[in-house]
Amino acid sequence: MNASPTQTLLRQFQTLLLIRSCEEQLVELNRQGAPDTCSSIGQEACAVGVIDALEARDRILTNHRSAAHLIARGADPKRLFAEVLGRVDGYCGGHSGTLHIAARELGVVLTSTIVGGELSLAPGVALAQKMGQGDPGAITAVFFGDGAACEGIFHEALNLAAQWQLPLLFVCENNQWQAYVHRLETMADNAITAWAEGHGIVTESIDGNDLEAVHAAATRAVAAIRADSRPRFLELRTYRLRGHSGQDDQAYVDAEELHHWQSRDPLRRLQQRLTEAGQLDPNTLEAMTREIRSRVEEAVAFAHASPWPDVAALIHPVYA
Amino acid sequence: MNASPTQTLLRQFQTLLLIRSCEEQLVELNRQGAPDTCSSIGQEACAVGVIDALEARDRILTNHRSAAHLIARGADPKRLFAEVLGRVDGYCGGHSGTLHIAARELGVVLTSTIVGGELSLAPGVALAQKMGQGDPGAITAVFFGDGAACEGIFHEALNLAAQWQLPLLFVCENNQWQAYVHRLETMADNAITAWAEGHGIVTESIDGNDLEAVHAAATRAVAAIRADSRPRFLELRTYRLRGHSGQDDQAYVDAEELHHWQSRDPLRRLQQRLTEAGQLDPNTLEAMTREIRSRVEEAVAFAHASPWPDVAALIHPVYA
Amino acid sequence: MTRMTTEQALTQALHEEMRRDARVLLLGEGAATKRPGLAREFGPARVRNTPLAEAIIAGTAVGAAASGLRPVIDLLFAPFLTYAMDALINSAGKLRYLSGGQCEFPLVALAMTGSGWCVGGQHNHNLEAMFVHAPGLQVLMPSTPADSKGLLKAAIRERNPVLFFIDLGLLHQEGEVADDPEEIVPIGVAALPRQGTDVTLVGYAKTVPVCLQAAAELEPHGVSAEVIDLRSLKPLDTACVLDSVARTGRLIVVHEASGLCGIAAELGALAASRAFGALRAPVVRITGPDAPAASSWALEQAAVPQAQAVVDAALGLMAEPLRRTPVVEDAWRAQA
Amino acid sequence: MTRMTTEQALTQALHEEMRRDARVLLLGEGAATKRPGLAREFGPARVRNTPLAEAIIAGTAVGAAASGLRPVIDLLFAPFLTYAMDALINSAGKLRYLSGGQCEFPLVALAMTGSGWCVGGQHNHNLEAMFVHAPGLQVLMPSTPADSKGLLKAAIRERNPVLFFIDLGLLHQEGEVADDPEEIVPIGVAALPRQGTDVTLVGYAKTVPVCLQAAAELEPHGVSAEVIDLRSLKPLDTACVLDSVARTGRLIVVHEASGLCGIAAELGALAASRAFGALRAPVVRITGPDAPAASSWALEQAAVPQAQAVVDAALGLMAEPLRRTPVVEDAWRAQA
Ligand SMILES: Cc1ncc(C[n+]2csc(CCOP(=O)(O)OP(=O)(O)O)c2C)c(N)n1
Ligand SMILES: Cc1ncc(C[n+]2csc(CCOP(=O)(O)OP(=O)(O)O)c2C)c(N)n1
Ligand SMILES: [Mg+2]
Ligand SMILES: [Mg+2]
Repeated sequence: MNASPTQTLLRQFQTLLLIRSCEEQLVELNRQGAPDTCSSIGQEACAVGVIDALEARDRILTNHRSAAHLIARGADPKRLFAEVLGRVDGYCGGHSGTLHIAARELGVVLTSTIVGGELSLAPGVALAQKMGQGDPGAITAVFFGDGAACEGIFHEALNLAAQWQLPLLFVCENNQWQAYVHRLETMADNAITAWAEGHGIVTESIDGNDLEAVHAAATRAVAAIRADSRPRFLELRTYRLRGHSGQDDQAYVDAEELHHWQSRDPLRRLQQRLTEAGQLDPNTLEAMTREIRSRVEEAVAFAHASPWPDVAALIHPVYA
Repeated sequence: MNASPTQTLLRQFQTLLLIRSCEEQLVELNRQGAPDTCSSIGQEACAVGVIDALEARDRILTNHRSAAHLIARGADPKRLFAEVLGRVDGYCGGHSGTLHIAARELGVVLTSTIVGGELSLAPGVALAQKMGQGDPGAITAVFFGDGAACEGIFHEALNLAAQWQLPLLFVCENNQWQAYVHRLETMADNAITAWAEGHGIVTESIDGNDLEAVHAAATRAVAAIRADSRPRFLELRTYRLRGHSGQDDQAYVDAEELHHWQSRDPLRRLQQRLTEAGQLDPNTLEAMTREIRSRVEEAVAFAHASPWPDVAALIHPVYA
Repeated sequence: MTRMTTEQALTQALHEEMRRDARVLLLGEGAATKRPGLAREFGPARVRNTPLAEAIIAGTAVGAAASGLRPVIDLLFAPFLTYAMDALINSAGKLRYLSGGQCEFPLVALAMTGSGWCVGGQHNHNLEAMFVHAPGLQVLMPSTPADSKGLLKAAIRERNPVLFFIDLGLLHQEGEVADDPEEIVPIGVAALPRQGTDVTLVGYAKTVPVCLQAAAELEPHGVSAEVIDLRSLKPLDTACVLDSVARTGRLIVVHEASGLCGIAAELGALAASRAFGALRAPVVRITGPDAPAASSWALEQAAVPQAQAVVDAALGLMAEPLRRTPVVEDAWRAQA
Repeated sequence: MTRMTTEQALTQALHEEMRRDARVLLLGEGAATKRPGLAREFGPARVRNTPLAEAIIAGTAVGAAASGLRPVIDLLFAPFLTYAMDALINSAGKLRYLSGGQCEFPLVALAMTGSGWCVGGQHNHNLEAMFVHAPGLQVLMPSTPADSKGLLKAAIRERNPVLFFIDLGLLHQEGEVADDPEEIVPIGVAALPRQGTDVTLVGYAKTVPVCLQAAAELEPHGVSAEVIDLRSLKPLDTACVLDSVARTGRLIVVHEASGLCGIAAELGALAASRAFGALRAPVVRITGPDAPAASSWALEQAAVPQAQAVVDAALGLMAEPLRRTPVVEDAWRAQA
């Protein structure tokens, strides 16, 4: 399946739209009483740019802010929504809810909502690959935030990956916020890459709101890892355009900073780029939007219709 | 009390000798059945060089390999030995044994034998100083090993100290070993300072077997911390000339490496330096050695004579 | 008395104690952002946002506490305590003893726990028993706004490390709270919100209202239930429980945490040991399942002990011929 | 059968299982240095020295276990587990359930625990009950070389995460060990090293010999004691304990860990609940004190339950008029 660059970009744009639309819907569902979610509105280009640089054989770990990663990897919004709503048709049968969704069928193998948990698990997944489990040449990508980089486990994971030469791509979505704390209250400005480089790991710091730049950097990093089985590190500079979760009103956010980043919304940027290049006309856009809207509505209906888990699921499946 | 440089150096040499002698005695006691100890034979210049750069108002944290730090700070070998032997006259009434000896009267305020534990506690001690507890202008020094630098808490402690501008001196005694693992199996060669520098902390890497160099660097660092209340970092390159603890036969140690470092023994180096400069003659040395020997013998006798703690101490003092 | 939520009562306690004692400071991820009133009144040195790093937050509190400050740390959700275990268990709990009493650790660690928000097992895990099992700590877990305020104030004045668990299911419930800033609730003393003669129902945090409801429902059945609110899990008010069991002869312990080696196990064994002669029926534990907490609302609800299970158990104990085993043990089984 | 120490039996188990299954690997601080035989036979990819970082050792094991490997990690001393709690409790114990069963975690975490080396409370802390309380884990703690080998082999073959505690006080004790590499000891089944009719003595690890000695000393008093070696703390062989108590009517549980919310609490409550009708005397717990372990040999010894305390308690239970409270509760008090 050889897609042209334009086709690829249009498909990626569509995925960005789908993610945005799903996340907005999840926020709306939360307003109506569904469980809270951590949306990655504003960060969609990170998810799509990196995940599109991976192959089916590769493995992914993510965290509390996973919807974008899951959808970028092809997750079905129906099952995603059902999971958020705690229903049996969710990816995890309603056990996870929004915070720890894994979908092994998509290669999203482990998700931890303990900040840094994903970093603790990722080297082991990559070690298994290196030791012959899974498909040959496969690598692991782990998504985490700038906040996670403050946890000690970040240091331990980097060191192990570097020392053991693990095929592991660290993807730090630096969205400037760690829940209710601005990251500059917790670290020096260029700290994240400095920390990774202290482990001798090759890093790149990329504009995370530029899908093409992210995709190019991720493609380079993935190729490099496959070539020498050593970890690489991507810092994706982006911004959490909404609150930390559901109904957070962002009262504590500097309006100017927010405004600055709103003007750099990755969706609008790609849309403009495609429009200016004559690759996206209003009709196509409208058709896309309509289709996505109907997928999202379908997902909501599906999730609401999906049954609650049976109470027997209270103690299953704890053990294998 | 203005000591001349020579007097100071002679006193420091004497302290090195006392530490060495105490530690050798502790190894011998262990051979006879007393509890195991982690000696810092070969690392004495680190302890003396740094601690002599501190003042009485400053605070110290240390770890499982604490005897040198305690003695350098003026600990009484009698009470030290009593503690190792688990007797009531020990610094901690026999509760600690060798692994967690604190001596607040000496400013050695907290000792953890959980590797990295000392690093977790040190920023709080420095924070209290910064917030007006204790004597004005006081700083905290925390001693830890190259192994501790692999623990995640190292990263967290550095980051907090840097961000909160804590008056904290990190002293990493890089003795090349982490119990039974050579440090180069766990980290890149220059990793430790690179990690600290990643936090924007000014570091120096010093020959830890050169007492004068250590003392000079520590003096610089302490002055700098007092001046701007920001952390500093010293890596002291040294070597654990004996096994990790008591009866470890070092079978796993590379003989050439060991030999190389034996030839750089900090005691012999300082002795040679003093002798060559005409500041130490054989008679003085012999008198010193004799005096130290008798202090150590006295300590052994004292410790053996000290009573075992009463069984009531089993649950006291757990709570204040 | 003023009517307020638990959340407000806790904030008020912090305000009052920080006013009272300049050594008290508050640290946590978003501590300053989330309590702007405190940040405004006491400034950035005493109300600090921290980096996202629980181990150093806790370690720093321990070090600061040993050095003359009185830190309160907000560790958010109880499962995040797993990152802070060394500082809390190995340092705060042990170093006073191991140093022969050279230091003390007046610190308070706050953590939210329990069901109510459908957040699943990595946010919802009642692990208070682990800290009860560990030496050298104190563990509090109140059920009312008044006790939340009074106990937090007591904890901040304590000379020993305190783990303070906040049941998030109760966070927004209202109650009358004392206004007098000198009124505290002593640590180690259980409350007896209802007296009775036939059966002792012991709960803490969200199972206290459950026990009270069960007691009310038992009344028409002619069963007089006494309800004990432990409030303080360590030190545990064993005298209060033993005294009650001596009078009622029947003990049902109810908590949301899982049963194995939990507080109900402790009290069950205590009764079997120290009140054996008084026991007229088997001890019953009604606890959460031995499983992670599911996020799904349906499962989260099912995991919480309900009054009906307590009522059934109590009726079973009353009806049962002396010394037979009870029918109901696990809340979720009873409800299944 | 071959005579060997627990240490040797464990190493043999590792050898056999690594030979049997190429997915088994051993990680730890000095794992390769300290087990050169394994390192030689299986090479550096499968026997790995790690950086000094327990959290990533445990996390890596969890990630690797979810990805087709079967890691065994050596975390040295039990208190160091406090650094590995997130990986063990929040990941290994919960993520199978939270993912709706998408993964499993066949891993074994080894840790030494208990008194015997005068190392003090930051090396000597019996915290196995914390992992029993946590969901999704299995917890083993054998008392003999044979069980050490057989249970470690079973643990390595398990599909679920296992915490394997090694009582360092027993490390160099010898016993007969099965040669057949296919012989395992099943997880979840207690051993009954001595049968009796009057009183059930339950122990694990170093208190099993204590119970056996007490049983022998009780014989001349005309008291027939049954001894249960739990071996497996989770799953706990409750059937074995209940069956025994149903026959003897008396239960004494002995362990070195502190009592509050420990295994003895669990079994005491279990008996008071499920064997109440059979109990002829109060349940007795003889445990270590609720305090950190002191290093001093004198105190370390005093903290360990001794046979004499068990004997006294058993005689007390026999003599005591039915349903009265016992005299002896804490080993160290009995010995004080
Ligand atoms: C160990 C731990 N501490 C705190 C939290 C609460 N929490 C959830 S997300 C979050 C912020 C994480 O920041 P970052 O890593 O930058 O990721 P982001 O949310 O910005 O995507 C916090 C503090 C948690 N889930 N786990
Ligand atoms: C958390 C923890 N892990 C492991 C140990 C066991 N241990 C004690 S000292 C030591 C080596 C420490 O190496 P380093 O930090 O370099 O200090 P050194 O012993 O070389 O002085 C180890 C692994 C421990 N005490 N604590
Ligand atoms: Mg962030
Ligand atoms: Mg070292």
